[in-house]
Amino acid sequence: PICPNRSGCQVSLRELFDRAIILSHYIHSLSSEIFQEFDAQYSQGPGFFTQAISMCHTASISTPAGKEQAQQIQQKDFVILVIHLLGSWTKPLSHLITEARRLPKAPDALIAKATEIQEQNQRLLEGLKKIGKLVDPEIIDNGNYAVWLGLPSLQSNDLQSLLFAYHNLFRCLRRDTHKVDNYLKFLKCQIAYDGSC
Amino acid sequence: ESPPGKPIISKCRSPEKETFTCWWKPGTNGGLPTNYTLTYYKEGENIIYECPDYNTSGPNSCYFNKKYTNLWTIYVIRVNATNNMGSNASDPRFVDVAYIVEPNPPQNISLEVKQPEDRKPYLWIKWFPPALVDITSGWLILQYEVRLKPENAAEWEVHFAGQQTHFKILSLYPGQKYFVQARCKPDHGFWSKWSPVTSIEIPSDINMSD
Amino acid sequence: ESPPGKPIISKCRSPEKETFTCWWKPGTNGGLPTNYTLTYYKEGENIIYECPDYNTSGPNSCYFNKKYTNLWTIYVIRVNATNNMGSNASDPRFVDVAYIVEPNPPQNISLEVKQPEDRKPYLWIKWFPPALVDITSGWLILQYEVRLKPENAAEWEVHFAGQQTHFKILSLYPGQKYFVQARCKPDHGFWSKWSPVTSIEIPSDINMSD
Repeated sequence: PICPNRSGCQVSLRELFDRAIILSHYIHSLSSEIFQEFDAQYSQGPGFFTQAISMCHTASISTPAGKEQAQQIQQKDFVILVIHLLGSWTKPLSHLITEARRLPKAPDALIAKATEIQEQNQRLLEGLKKIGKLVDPEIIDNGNYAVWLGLPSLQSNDLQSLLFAYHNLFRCLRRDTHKVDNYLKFLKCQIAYDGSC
Repeated sequence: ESPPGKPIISKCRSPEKETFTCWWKPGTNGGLPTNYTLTYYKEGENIIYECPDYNTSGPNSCYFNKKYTNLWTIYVIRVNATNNMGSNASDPRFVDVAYIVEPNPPQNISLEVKQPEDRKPYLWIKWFPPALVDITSGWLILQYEVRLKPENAAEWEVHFAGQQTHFKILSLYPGQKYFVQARCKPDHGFWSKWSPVTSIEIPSDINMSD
Repeated sequence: ESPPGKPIISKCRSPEKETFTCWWKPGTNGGLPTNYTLTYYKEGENIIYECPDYNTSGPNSCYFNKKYTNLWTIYVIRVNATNNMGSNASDPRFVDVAYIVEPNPPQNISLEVKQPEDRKPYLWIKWFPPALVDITSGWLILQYEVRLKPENAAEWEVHFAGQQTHFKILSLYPGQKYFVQARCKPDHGFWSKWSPVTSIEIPSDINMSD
């Protein structure tokens, strides 16, 4: 029997990264769409949501602000960081999917897209853990995710507070999925292409 | 009466990189009722699983739906034949879903002769990706080929269209009937079959010179 | 004489996801020498900073170099106009640096008609990424589009080239002069402007049919 790829019977690190990046790119595109669609559907005038900006629950995960900072981080720590960032969205997304039915104007398209993001996130998380094992066997996902305490705000009876909560959640989702996508594309070049794609 | 012959895993195919099916050819049955099971493990694990669905893809097959299809690992698959006299296992088959993609053909091919004022007429060919394939996520990127030939010609003229779902044919014979087909292929993987033939008659009065 | 008019922050842009610049349009100066300062604070902080560099990007601009650029935070930016009669501040501009990336156009486009023995001739287009952009680290990933049209044609024919820095055009009109341009876009961001036009004349004697 011939193994599909010559490097032995496993999917190569380069291929794992390529597949992960297809998913991370897609997840971020969906997250951007859901953020814009929510804004278009629920904003009540220009600047309505600017007062909604507040800290993301993942702010506790320190992430590199630019390329030079990214180049200072150990690859193993960077992979763990990405796993934690992505893993921190499992809980909020599943609650969002259940609670979003409360939103006015039948947000079925929104819920469908959030469900697709949740599914792809889980798929990507599985892949990142596989990548982690190949990068450094010591990398284990200890489930040390950022704590999310936003459920009560998704159940608020005050419409403005409810809309502000969802807006900020979608804004943070867009930002964090962009971070994951950006970091994976960077890590692929650093790890699987020896620093130069 | 004897133990069964060695089965052979003949083909594994994924139509859209989300699910896949493996088929096998039974060996001799040793003159006895013989039972077949497909078992597999995933590289990096040592749990042995059994085929989740022996029916969806027909006889002597195992279908792995989305839930059972893992994008990150290689499946090591065997088929085991067993009868009262003993059993016999196939050679292992190594499967990475990204490398066994053979899509269905493109669909809904449409043909039109366009006659722009400022340029020569051309045949405009358009088609759609195969059904049930998600190409928006970027997970499956399809490339296309079209081929055409005049009705009585022996040979096809083949054109690679990249990821586009349309193509422009410049050199045409007025009054001729043309047959057209399209097929597609993922970045890693196999060409689909050619789509059914579509045909068009080029008007005799079109002016092919400048 | 009167206080200055209200300035407007007209554009903020990052060319390579590492630095960014904001430009503003002054309001009326009230007939007096008017001074402009740009101040900002970052999401989740309440420290007010002043623009670190008013010069690098030319008049009425503020340049944030790598040290001052955080890709993942919102900058709330205002421009303040002040003269002896008073001052006037612009509306705040919320800048999410990750979403203002607009690269410069690709450079050094080269065109060549290739005539391989066994296949049809084609136009080979090649280009380089914009200057001063690091695309090897993976921090910024660019995708490209090329467009071309015969000299007198009204419409451009646009082709998506993905991350490649070359493209092959198959259907060509012999003897025709073609104009070609390229542009680029980060994976999540805005298209650059089109590059300057490059042109090529397709030899009249090339044989386009098989």
